[in-house]
Order: sequence, then C-alpha cells, then structure tokens
Amino acid sequence: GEVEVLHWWTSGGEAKSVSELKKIMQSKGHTWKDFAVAGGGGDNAMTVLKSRVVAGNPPAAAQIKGPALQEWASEGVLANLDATAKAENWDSLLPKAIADGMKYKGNYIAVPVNVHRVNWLWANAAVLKKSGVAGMPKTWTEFFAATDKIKKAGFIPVATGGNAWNDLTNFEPVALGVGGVKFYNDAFVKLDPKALNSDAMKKSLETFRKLKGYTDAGAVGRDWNIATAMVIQEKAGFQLMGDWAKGEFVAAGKVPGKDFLCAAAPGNAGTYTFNVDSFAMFKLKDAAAQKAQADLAVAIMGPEFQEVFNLNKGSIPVRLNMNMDKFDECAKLSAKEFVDTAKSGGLVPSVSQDMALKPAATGALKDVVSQFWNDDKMTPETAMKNMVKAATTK
Amino acid sequence: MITKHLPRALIYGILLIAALFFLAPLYVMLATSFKDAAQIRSGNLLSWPNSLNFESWQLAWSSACTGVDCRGLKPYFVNSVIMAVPAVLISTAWGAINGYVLSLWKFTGSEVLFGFMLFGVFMPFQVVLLPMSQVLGYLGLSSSLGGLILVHCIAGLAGTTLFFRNYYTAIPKELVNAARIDGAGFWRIFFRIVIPMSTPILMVTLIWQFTNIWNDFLFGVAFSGADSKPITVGLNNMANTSSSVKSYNVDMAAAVIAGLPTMLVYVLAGQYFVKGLTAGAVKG
Amino acid sequence: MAASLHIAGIRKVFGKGAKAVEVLKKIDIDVAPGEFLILVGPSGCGKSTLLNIIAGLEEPTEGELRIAGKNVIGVAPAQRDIAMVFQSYALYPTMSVADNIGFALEMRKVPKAARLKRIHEVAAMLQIEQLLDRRPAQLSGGQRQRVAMGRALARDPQLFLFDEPLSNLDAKLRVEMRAEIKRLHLVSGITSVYVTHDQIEAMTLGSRIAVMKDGILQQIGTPDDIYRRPANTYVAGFIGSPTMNFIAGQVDGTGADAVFSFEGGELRLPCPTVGKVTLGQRPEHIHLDPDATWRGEVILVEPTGADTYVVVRTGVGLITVRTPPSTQVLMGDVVGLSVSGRHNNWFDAQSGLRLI
Amino acid sequence: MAASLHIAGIRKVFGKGAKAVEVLKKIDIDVAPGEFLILVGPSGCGKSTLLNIIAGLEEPTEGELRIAGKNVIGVAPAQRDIAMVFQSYALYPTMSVADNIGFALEMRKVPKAARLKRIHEVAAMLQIEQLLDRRPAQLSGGQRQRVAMGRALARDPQLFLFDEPLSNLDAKLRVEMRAEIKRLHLVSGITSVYVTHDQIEAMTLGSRIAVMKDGILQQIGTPDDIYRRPANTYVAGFIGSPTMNFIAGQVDGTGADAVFSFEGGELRLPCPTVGKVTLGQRPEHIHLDPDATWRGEVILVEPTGADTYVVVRTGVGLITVRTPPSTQVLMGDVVGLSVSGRHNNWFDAQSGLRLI
Amino acid sequence: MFMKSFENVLPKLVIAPGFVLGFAFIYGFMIWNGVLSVTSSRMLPNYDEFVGLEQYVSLWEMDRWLVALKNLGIFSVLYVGGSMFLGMGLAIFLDQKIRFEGVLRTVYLYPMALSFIVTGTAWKWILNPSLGLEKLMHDLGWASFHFDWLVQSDTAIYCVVIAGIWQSAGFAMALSLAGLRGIDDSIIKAAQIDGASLPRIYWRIILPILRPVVFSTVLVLSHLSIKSFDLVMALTAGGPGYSSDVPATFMYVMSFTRGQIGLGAASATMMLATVAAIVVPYLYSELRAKPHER
Ligand SMILES: Nc1ncnc2c1ncn2[C@@H]1O[C@H](COP(=O)(O)OP(=O)(O)OP(=O)(O)O)[C@@H](O)[C@H]1O
Ligand SMILES: Nc1ncnc2c1ncn2[C@@H]1O[C@H](COP(=O)(O)OP(=O)(O)OP(=O)(O)O)[C@@H](O)[C@H]1O
Ligand SMILES: [Mg+2]
Ligand SMILES: [Mg+2]
Repeated sequence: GEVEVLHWWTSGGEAKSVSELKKIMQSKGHTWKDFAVAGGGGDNAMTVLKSRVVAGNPPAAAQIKGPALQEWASEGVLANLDATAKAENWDSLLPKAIADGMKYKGNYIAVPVNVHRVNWLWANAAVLKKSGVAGMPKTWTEFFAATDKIKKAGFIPVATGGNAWNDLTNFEPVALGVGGVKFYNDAFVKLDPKALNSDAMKKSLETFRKLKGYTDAGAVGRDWNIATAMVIQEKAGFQLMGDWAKGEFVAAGKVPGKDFLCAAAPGNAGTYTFNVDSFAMFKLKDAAAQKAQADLAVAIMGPEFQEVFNLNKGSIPVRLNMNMDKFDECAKLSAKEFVDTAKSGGLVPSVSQDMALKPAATGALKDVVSQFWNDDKMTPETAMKNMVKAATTK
Repeated sequence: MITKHLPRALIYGILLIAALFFLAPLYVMLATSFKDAAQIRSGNLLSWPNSLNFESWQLAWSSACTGVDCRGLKPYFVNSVIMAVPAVLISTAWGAINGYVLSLWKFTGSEVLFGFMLFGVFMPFQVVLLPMSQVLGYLGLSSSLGGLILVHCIAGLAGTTLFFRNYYTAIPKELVNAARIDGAGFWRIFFRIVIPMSTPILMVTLIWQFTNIWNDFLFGVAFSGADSKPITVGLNNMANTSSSVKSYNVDMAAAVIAGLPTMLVYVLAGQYFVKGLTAGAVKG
Repeated sequence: MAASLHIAGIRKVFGKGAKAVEVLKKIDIDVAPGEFLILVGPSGCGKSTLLNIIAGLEEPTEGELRIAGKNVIGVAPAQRDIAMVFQSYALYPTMSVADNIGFALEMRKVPKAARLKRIHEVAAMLQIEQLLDRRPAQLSGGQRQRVAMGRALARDPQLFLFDEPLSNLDAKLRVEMRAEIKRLHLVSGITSVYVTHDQIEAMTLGSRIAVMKDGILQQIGTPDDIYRRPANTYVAGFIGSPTMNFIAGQVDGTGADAVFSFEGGELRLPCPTVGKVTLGQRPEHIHLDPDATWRGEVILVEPTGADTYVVVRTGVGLITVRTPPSTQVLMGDVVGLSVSGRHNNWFDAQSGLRLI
Repeated sequence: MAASLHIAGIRKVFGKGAKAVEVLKKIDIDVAPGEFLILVGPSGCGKSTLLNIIAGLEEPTEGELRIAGKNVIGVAPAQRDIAMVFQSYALYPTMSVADNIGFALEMRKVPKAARLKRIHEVAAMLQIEQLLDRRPAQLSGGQRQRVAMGRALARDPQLFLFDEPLSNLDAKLRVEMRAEIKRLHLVSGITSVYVTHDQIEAMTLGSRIAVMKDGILQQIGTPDDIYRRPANTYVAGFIGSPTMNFIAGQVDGTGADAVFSFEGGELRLPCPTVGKVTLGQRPEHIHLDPDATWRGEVILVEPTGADTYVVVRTGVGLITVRTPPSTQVLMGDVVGLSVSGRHNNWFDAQSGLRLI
Repeated sequence: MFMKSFENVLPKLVIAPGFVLGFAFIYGFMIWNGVLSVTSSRMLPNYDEFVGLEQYVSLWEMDRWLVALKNLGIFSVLYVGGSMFLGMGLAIFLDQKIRFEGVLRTVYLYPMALSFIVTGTAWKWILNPSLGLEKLMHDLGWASFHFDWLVQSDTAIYCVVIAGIWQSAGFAMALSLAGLRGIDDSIIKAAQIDGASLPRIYWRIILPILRPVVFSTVLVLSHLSIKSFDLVMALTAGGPGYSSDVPATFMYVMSFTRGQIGLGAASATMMLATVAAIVVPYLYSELRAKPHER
C-alpha cells in the first residue's frame, strides 16, 4: 500500500532519519509518499493537515505530538493502533509516561519516535577557555558570572533564535531552575493561577529578562540552528536548546566534550524536560493503505529505526532496553537521566515543545512569554497577569 | 515644456535614489546567489560577488534537497506551470464573459449582482481555506492540481469580472447594435467584435492573474498533495528548512528562480499592464 | 428592394413607476417606398429612440410598426433586413475595412466569393477600394464615414437608418458627404430614415422632413413645405439659418385696411386675422430700405462671401437681414427695413400655431 | 489695452536630425492694435503651433516675435500678458466657474474683493452669472464655451488667442457664439488671433484672414480680398462654401477677341493672357441660362431654403450653381450655364497663382 | 419571437455558473464562517456545540487581538499613505519627459511581481541590524548609525510598512501616471498662461483632477492592507512576540496552528466587517452611478 506521511523534518539530520524510514517501508513493499512542509515549527504543516482532514483526505500519518494528539483523537479522525500495539507489545517497551501520551481513552492512537531532552545548556569550549570560564555553570548565578566574562572577552554570551517558541524554550529551564519541579508542574502543566502569580514566577521572569541582556540584537527572526552555528563558529558562548542542537555540532564535525560542552541547564540538574516526537495515524478507508499504516507503526517502533533515527537526530530512543553503544556521551547521559528522573519525579513535559498543554494554551503562554522577552518595558507583574489570563484559554 | 522650470538633476537624482530602493532586495538576492559560502559568511550584504558562481543556481534548480526529496525546484516549477497556465486562462476567459454580459447585455438587476460579486475581490482568503477544502473533498479534487486550478479560478473570478466589466463599459453600445443589425448574435459579437478589442485588458488580467496564482502560497500549501505542490511551497520548504549549514546562496538562487517567471512577465509586458490600467481597468 | 415603413401610435416609456419618462408620445409616420425621410429635432427629443425602435434595438411600449407591410414588433434586428449608420460610425475597430463591409454578409452565410465581389462593388461605388486593407483607426473622418455607408449598403437592405451620420465631420467634409449620401440614395432607391439636428442637412437631403420636439411630432412635410409654411413658431425657428425673424404685434382692420403695428413700426400687409399675432419673416425676405419708416441700428455685419448678413436692433428685438455682399453698411448705421409681403408667416401670439 | 503683434521669419522645426520636420516655414505677419486676425488652413498646417509660439508655450526655432513692440522670445507665458481659449476649453474641471474665471487673477495676487468684482463683471458680460457656482461638468457645451471666454476676458489681456474655440459646438450654437465673440471683440477692442479651419467663421469674424498651408502663409488680407481676389487656387478653393468652380481651359486671342475655350464650351470674356489657364467662378456668379451653349446635366438639386444649389455635370467636371429657391429644375434636366463675367478669377494652369 | 426571448435569456444563462460559484464562494463561505464563530470549534470545525458570542467576548479580551487591530490601523494608514505619496511623487517626476522612463517604470513596478515568499528573506536581512543596513553603515564607518526597528516590539510594524510600500508604490505610480497622462494637455497650457507656477499647477489643478485615480488606488491599497498576510508572515511572522501581528495573521494562527477555529472565525468575521465598511460605500457608489447610462 501507499503511505503518505506529513512531517516537517526537512533539515539535514532529520531528512536522513526520514529517508531511513522510507527505506524500511520500501523494503516491505510499500510506496512512501513524502509530504514535507517546512517552516514555522510545523505551523504550515498543521494548516495542510487540517485542510486535508476537513477534505476527508487525510495523510496516513502525520507528525503530531503532545496533548494535540488527544485533541485530534477527540475529533474522531485518528485510527486505533491497539492491534499493532498488542502484537508488538508496546506497553512493556515504552515508559509509562510516554505510553500514556500516545493514548486516547486507553487506546493507542500514535507511535512515538524519540525522546528529546530540552533543558540542555550548550557551550563552545574554546570560547569559555578564552574568556576564562572554568566549567559549565551549575546555577544561574554562576551562569551570569560566566556570561559577564564572555562578554568582556568580546563574544556574544548567549546565542538564541528569535521565534516565539525559542523564547519559551529559553524561559522553560529558567523557570524550572529558579522555581523547581513542583512550581513548574503547577504553573505549566496544571496552569494553577497561584503558581502563575507567585514569587517564583516573578523571580523567573526577572532572571529571564536578565538573560536577554546577554543576547545580541540580531536574534529576531533567527532560526535556532543559526544560533547554534554561532556557538559552533566561536561567535557565541552559550545556547539553551534541546538536544537536537547536538546534531548541528556533530554535523559541523565538532566533538562533544572537546569542542563543545553539554550540561543540564543551570539549576536543572535532576530534572528532565522531555519532548517526544510521534506520528499520529489517521483513519483510512483503503485496506492496503491500512496495512501499510500498521507496518509503518511497527517500523517506527522497531529497534533498527529507533537507533538510526535517533543517532541522526540527536535524541534518544523511546524504546526501553536499547543498546546505546553507538550513541555519544550526551545521549548516554540523557538516556540515564531519563530513567533516573522518571523515578525521582524530575521528569516533566516540555511546555515549549507543546508537550505540556493543548496547542491553544501553549500558544497563549508563548504569546505572553515572547512578548515579555521582546518588550523591555513590560513588567513581570503585567506578564504574570497576562499569564493568568492566558491560562483560561480553552 | 514645463520641465525646464525644474532642476533636471534633482529629478533624476530622486528617481535614481528611488530606483536603488526598489532594486536593493533584488540585488541582495542576486548577489548572494552568486557568492560562495565563504564570502557570504565574511562579506557584507551588499558586497559584489567575487566570482560568478552558478553552482547554487544549478543546485537550487535540480538537486537541492527538501526532506528526502533531492530534485531541487524543478518538479515544483513544473507543477506551478501546469497549475498556473490553465487557471490563468480559465479565470481570464470566465471573467471576460461575465464582464461582457455585465456591461453590454445588462438586464434588470445585473448591476446589483455585479455589486455583490465585487465583494469577492476584497475577501481575505484565509477565511475560505477550511470550507473550500471540504468542498474540494466532496468533489474528489482534494490534494490535486485540478482542485488548485478550480480554487484559483473561483477566487480570481471576482477580480477578472471587475476588470473586464469596467473595460467593456467603455465600448460604445452602438458597436453592439451595429453587429446585431448585421446579424451577429451574443456569441459572435463576443468573439468577433469584443474579444479582438480586448487586448489591453486581456494583458492586464493575464498579468494580474498570473502573478497572483504563481505567487500564491496559502492555497498552494493547503490544497496541494504530495506530488502537486507549487513552487512557492517548494521554495518555502527549501528556505525554511533549518540546518546549520544553511546555503543562503542556494536559497537565494531558488528565490530568484521562483520569482523569475513573474518578473519576466512584468519586464516584458509591464508597459501593456500600465497601458491597460489606463484603458480603464481600474477607474475612479 | 424599397419597402414602406408604417409607424402608428408608437409610445416609449423608459423606467417604471415614479421614475417613468415618456420619451415618445404617440408618433405616427408613414414612409413610402423609396422615400428619404428626415427626423429633425433638438437634442433629447427622442429621435434616436424612434430609430432604435425601428431597428428593433429597443421595444416600443405601445404601438404598431410595419416594414413592407409586415408587422415587425418582436422581430430581432437581424431579421428586419435593415441597415443602420451610426453617428460614431460604430466600425469594428479590429477588422479591416473589407471585413467591416463584409461582416453582415458573413453573418448571413453569403459564400466567400460572392461576398468579396459585393465588397468590391460597394467599395467601387464609394471610391474606397484602395482602403480595403486598412483598419478604421488608419482612416480619416470622411473615409470612416464612407466605410460606415459601405457597410450599410453591402447588404442591399429594405430600409436604411441613419443616426446623425455626419455630425462628427468638419464643415467642409459634411457638405461633401451630404451630396454623397444623396447620390447614393438616388442610385439605390432604398427607403431611408435619417436623423439629424442640423437643419441644412434636413433641408437638402430629405424628400420629407419630420420635425420633433419633446417626443411629439410637430410637423411632417416636404422641405419646401416646412421652410415656407412652418406649422408653428417652433418649427419656423428651428428650420432655416440664420433663423427666422419674429415680430410680435397687433393687427387692426381687415382686408386692404389691415395694419400690422408693432413696437417701432407698422406694416400694411394682408393679414389673416385681427388681434395679437406674430409675424415671421426669413432674413432673405426682409430688405434694407432707406425710405422705410421701420428703422433700427446696425449692430453686426457678417460677410460670408456670397451674402452679407446684417443684424439690426429694432423695437421688436434683433432682426437679421440677408443682403448682397456689395451692400455698404457699417456698424452703427441707422437703416430702414421693409418686407416684401409675399412670404408672410402668421402665427397665433399665444399658441404659436400657424394662422392660415 | 490693445497691443500690436509682430511676427517675423518664424520657423519651427520639431525633432532633430533625420526626423526633423519643419512645421512653420518663415512666417511673417503683422497684426495692428485692436485687429482681429484669423488663421485658417487645413488640419496639420501649423496653426496651433504658431499660436503656441505666440503664447510662449513653444519656443520658435528661429525668428522674431514682438508683442506691443517688446521682444518676447524667452519670456514665460504668464509674463506675456495674453489670454488663450482652447478648442477643448481646458476648463479646470475641479473648480467652480467662478474659480475658473478668477484663477489667473488669483495667480497674479489680485485681492479677493477685486477678484470677485471682476468675476461678476465678466459673468455679467457673458450672461453666465447664474452659473458661477457650478462645475464645468454641469454645463452645456455653449455654457462651457462662455466660461472659457470669461476666463480669458477676466484678465483684460493685451492679446487674445483662440484655438478653434467653436469647433466642438453644434451648428446652431456655433452661429450664436460666433456673433458673441464678434460682439466681445468690438466691446473690448483687444487684439486677437483666432485659429479655425471653418471658412465661414474666418469670413464673418476676421478683420483680416491669413490662409496657411503646409507651414507656409498663402495669403493675408481682408475677408473681402480673400473671397474676391484669392491669391491662388488653393485659397480660392478653401474659402467659400460651396467651393469655387474651376474651369480649366485655353485662352486664344486678346482684348475683345479673347475666347476662353474648354471641354464642352467656350466663353467670351476679358482674359488677362493667352494660353492655358484656369477660370475660377463662385456658384453665385454662374447662372442657369436656357440659351447658353455651355450645357450639362443636372445631377443634384440641394434646396437650403433660402437658396437652391444645382450641381451640373459638364465637360470640365461638376459645376455648382446657386439659384433662387423658386428655380424649377429637376435632376436629369439638361441646362445651360453662363457666367456674368464680372467676377472672373484667372489662375495660371501650372502654378495655380492668380493672374492679375 | 423565439430568437428574441432566447437573446434575452442567454446572457443570464451565461453568467449563471460563475455567479452561482462565486456567490457560494463568497457568501456561502462567509455564512459558514459566521456559523463557526458561534461554536466552540477547536482543531476541526464542529457544529454541535453552540456557544453564542463567547468567542467574540474572548476575542475582544485578548491583548494580542487588540495589538493586531492597532497594528492594522498603523499599517493601513502608513502603507496606503506612503505608497500613495511615493507612487504619486514618482509618477509626477516620471512625467517630466524623463529619459529611460520605461526602464525606471519597470524598476518601480517589478516588486508587484514578487511574492514575499520570494523576497522575504532578503528583506529580513536588510532590516536586521546585525546583518543589513545597520551593519553596512557600521562597516562603512558610520558607527552611530542606528536602525534596529525590526527587533523592537514597538517599531517592528514600521518595518512591515517599509516593505509593504516597497511592494505597492509601483502600483500607485502606474495608476497615477496613467491618470496624469490622461489629463488634457491644454489644461496645463491654460494654467501656465494664467500664470501658475509648476508646483501650483500640480497642487491646484492636477491633483484635484486626479482625485478619482487617487480614490481607486486608495481603495485597492486599503483592501490589500487588510488582507496583507504574506508580508507579515515572511518578514516578522508577527514578532517579536506578537507585536507586529495583524488580523490576517492572527486569524491564521488561531485557526490553523492553535486549534481555536471558533476564535479564528470570530476574528475573521471582524475582518469581513471591516472590509465591508470600506467596500459597501464603494459598491453603493458603483451601483448607483449613472443608472441609465446608454
Ligand atoms: N435607456 C434609457 N433609459 C431612460 N431614459 C432614456 C434611455 N435612453 C434614452 N433616454 C432618454 O430619452 C430621451 C430621448 O433620447 P434620444 O437618445 O432618443 O434623444 P435624441 O433625440 O436622439 O437626442 P440627441 O440629438 O442628443 O441624440 C432623452 O431624454 C434620454 O435621456
Ligand atoms: N511636439 C511635436 N512634435 C512633433 N511634431 C509635432 C509636434 N506638435 C505638432 N507637430 C506636428 O506639426 C504639425 C502642425 O501641427 P499643428 O497642431 O500646429 O496643426 P494645426 O494646424 O493646429 O492642425 P489642426 O487643425 O488639426 O489643429 C502636424 O503635422 C503635427 O503632427
Ligand atoms: Mg440621438
Ligand atoms: Mg490645432
């Protein structure tokens, strides 16, 4: 049968991963129809998806993640993958936190692909050395001490992209580092107005504002990977970004631990903000297509794909008990901490990557944070007030 | 003759500065497309390319990758041509017929109908995305070039009707009367008398529609399928793909390629566009 | 192929309800086969509307219309076997002259060979053979006019309609084309209806003239009739250039005793009635007469070459007199005026209608 | 405030090099203060160009131009103290009639009160007071014409220029406005140059007429001169309507023996020369004469009311004769023609120049 | 008789398909949108849950919407005014018998041909302080030059205006030039003779005559400004934050990326109302004008 897959993995490493999947599917005798729509972190792809679904002509699979999965499922357009899941024994292969995210009313509706850790801090070793920074900062205080030095040395202390989601991605580890896990969960998963209006939030926002002082003016509209490139090219010292940034370092021929450094974001040790990419499967009429769809689900969860894909993408497999030999230090660290934090309760969904909230609420929150980041005149109080309002978005 | 009272140099100066303002983005695009990666990184935006490097053009045209697809812009370009040509022709012809009726064969209420139609010119197109996809789904035209063509025809209809109607209003009714007495009917008058007189407005409408349809992204992205994506979507995929080794020269070459047909049309036929506008396409 | 035209009780109302305008008010005209009827009247009086109704381009609101005895109400223009020449010529701008002339034949499925033959015949008749390949835009005004005529002639229709075909031409050309149209009518003998608001055209071209005003037929008759015996002051003033002189006054006494007296003068003339009347006299029937008692001051002398018009201010207003070019009067001179008395037009002072 | 106008050796060349066209070829004209000079000639002969040069809207290529004795070459139009009336009237469409009339005064910084006074004076003179608040688009053709005149009059200029001011009006209105312009000129006494290609206008309006053709002055003289003693066949044919009849023939013998013989007839006339000549005779100087030997067939009878023109086909072509309306001739009649002999215009057969 | 009545019906038959489809497209979808705006639709249209005017209430409570409206106001006024001013100015200068007029006209007009999908990147560079104009000036040694509108929340919208004017001024130029060329030459001659200076001729006579041209240009431009979408998306994507958001992008984001179709539909209704406020008077004049011309 034919599988049409809607995704926005068009960059080098991602594209390689996708072509892996394509190969697997072709080897099973299916045709792969690649429907890639780049841009805006999947915004354009979502438009296409909606239009296709409304037209009654959805793709076989589409890249959807987080609570949006449940929203789609509630519209009744997603296929039930329980049969495949049972045959493949997904329940035991997936960590519970992730498996739950793939279900709607107890049924599997999507296949997870990978786990990203978002709260990383990346650094260029050479820049740190030239600026006289000893090691990766553990706290925000240390961090700002380091950035001052880097600034003095004539580098841009912090490289950042300039989109709303990137702003939120910067804010997330700040809030988690400043306020702690409970605060994070209350504020960004439960949308508790008390937490949103707490001192911790105020302090987080102030720290966040301070962070901005170390970024450059050209950030607006910049893509995250261009920011990463600034770190790679020794123009900037730090970047706060998920582990997909590693792909960029590696692709540029840099060696982890030597050329560049990775560590949990300041104050984020013992926590793990996860981002799970997944494919939702849409209800199809054609039997051959359904078969292909099932095969696709199996292939995605298969160990070979999980390995190849995540090696390329910089993430770690979702599948437990994988052989991690081929993975690098950062990935191994990530895999270990994933398991550890799951036990300790430090494992939280990443709000910036749409894992914590429904799209509408995430969007509203993004608006507030991004506006605060970009508008230096906005006070933390106003921002908090706006957050509380945003939390009521349905 | 009034010219001699103004300092000529000042006029030319102002006109040239304006020309630079208008040309700047195009220059940036062209210059960048010819630069190599090193020069882009080191040089500034407006610097002259060190060498004429056509490699990026070739890449953009036939082998740059978006996702797993490494065929460059060529297939998208072909799609756009397949889509734009019929859509432009059909919407223009359709508008011409409507305009013909609304100006030379008025009937009670035709003016009011036209007024209601005019609103279509001003519709924000985002509004129609979802209902249109539903309709296309019913028609079985979803995700196909056929569907895209249909959408462009309907979306452009109000505009083309307006153009032709306003233009034909200036044709003397006597001409139609003469032809009626000569024995020509509705269609013959249209094809033998009116169409041959329509060259200016045909040019305007063709250019206008071609630009709109060729440049359209919204409909293109929402209503196309995997194999029927137009060039704007291809360009977007190429330019919006995040990767650290972003080849700006390829992106820019791609952008210029995507803009080339419309630009060419303006350069070659721009004077007809201006003339046609004068001939009454847009009147006060 | 000359046909008769019968127009009876034609009314035309544009618009509906409160906005309705009655543009034609019960028009009755009969045109004999081969006749050349002129419709004259001021702008907006309904001439074009009547012509359009004859052509079938508009439907009359009411009334009867027969061409060659056949009722044509409801018949499409193309079926009426008429040809029409428009003020703007309405040439098809994108076709060559030959195609313009041949279009109606083509529409009637005349075979190509026959068509070409006819085009050449017509072109020869109009002396425009060397223009056949040109576009209308490449022609001068007079040439366009000829092509428009050719287009109408090509079909050899039953009825010819002209809507001010010469009013876009300059004076010189208008005179030439007038003769041309007259000649063509004589040659072809086709019944024609010709609209104009130029009274010289009306006089020289028509076998009969119908004068209209405000949608009402004022008078219909031969040019001579209309010129010499206008039915009312309106027609009298409209036809003739310079315009007829009107002298408002009072008739006392009858027969040989009758005296027509007016502000500043009196005349002994045969008068049809007593009481308040208006006397109409054309410029050529008033003379400068040093001995006359009716006097006035010359305020304008207009030499046209062949004649000189002298405008005199009198007690009853300005009086225009046509004199030979040899006349020696100057502005400011006081002159006497006399009338010959054989060409008197008497009108009722109130209604303006002709008396006898 | 009448000024003289002195035009000497004016040439105008448009374009450069190979594409150069000489539109005016050494024009010399002197206009006396208060004179009304008419420029006539066919379309494209350079009339408007000459007028534009006088106005300062174009620079002459060569030549001298003096207004009131002052050299004005290089002086801006506004400084020349002229007023101009255009064929299209060129009214400012967005201004009221009052503003149109007052614009030039406003530009000359005339205080508002004085301006208003002048506007009303001018409007009163032209009888357009009730129109002062309207826009040009709300006026009829004749009214627009009046406003255009008013605009020119308001400034009380030294020199009046008119570029075919009446050619957009219909026949009737043209006659009226002609009289109006003449009247205004008499009242104001301002030197005027008036372009037209209507020869009736030329005859009736001008104190002198300058006939141009292809950028060359053909003749300049009083209307009477031009009409009675045209300098060449071109002027003879151009002035007068219907046009002069030309009879090409041969003169043999001199004095009382002189015979002018031509195809189909001969006339005993006092001839200025022997050899090939062309005789020009106006329609009013040829008569129908049953006894005459020179005969032809009547092909057209045009009654205009006051006169009837009879067109006769003779051996030397068509001859137009003016007859009284009472003449009873019909098409197809063979008639005889005679000339009075007192109004002969003799032209050289080759050069077309007048002989004596 | 048959021929005649057929001729009467034929024109109606001929335009029927276009009008049926066109009206369905315009009014059908408009109603559809109206219906959606009173439902709680999120990811997909959902007609079951009627919520009344709730979506409108939330809409007007949203800071982002108010910002979008304010931006639209700023953008429309400056974009329409700027394009008009620049376009008309260029047209007046071009009308002075300029050599290379054809070339210049094409240069001014070509941006019309290009979509912002194509030129967006170049514009982003030019306006970006660390890549474009500012850097260029610094490189050239003008260190105090400052141009960072794109990255400031309160000025980003002006960058959109600049790019918008860049794209549309040529159109305004073309229309104005057409208008200027249509003016009777003798009117200018008359004004010269009347003693008006060149600026006065333009100000007092020519510009007033061009009013209809100005009117239709303004109409076209203002509806473009309401519809402007590509421009904002390509240049700022509404950023920084949402400070350069406009209603069109707002509606798009809500309906398509945020899963708030109901809210998006409500904002679309507001946009349509705005469009109607501009268009209806125009339609009215268009329909009423010359009821029985010819
Ligand atoms: N379609 C129409 N609807 C309403 N009124 C009309 C229509 N056509 C003509 N009229 C009116 O009918 C009257 C007569 O018009 P018509 O064109 O017959 O005049 P006309 O005598 O030909 O004038 P002209 O000499 O100016 O051509 C005019 O007042 C005109 O406004
Ligand atoms: N700016 C110009 N450049 C080149 N040729 C010109 C220009 N203006 C006028 N001409 C030519 O000069 C000649 C005389 O033109 P002009 O307008 O003076 O004629 P005219 O006698 O006024 O004719 P009309 O009676 O048609 O108004 C024409 O052949 C015209 O084509
Ligand atoms: Mg008429
Ligand atoms: Mg002229």
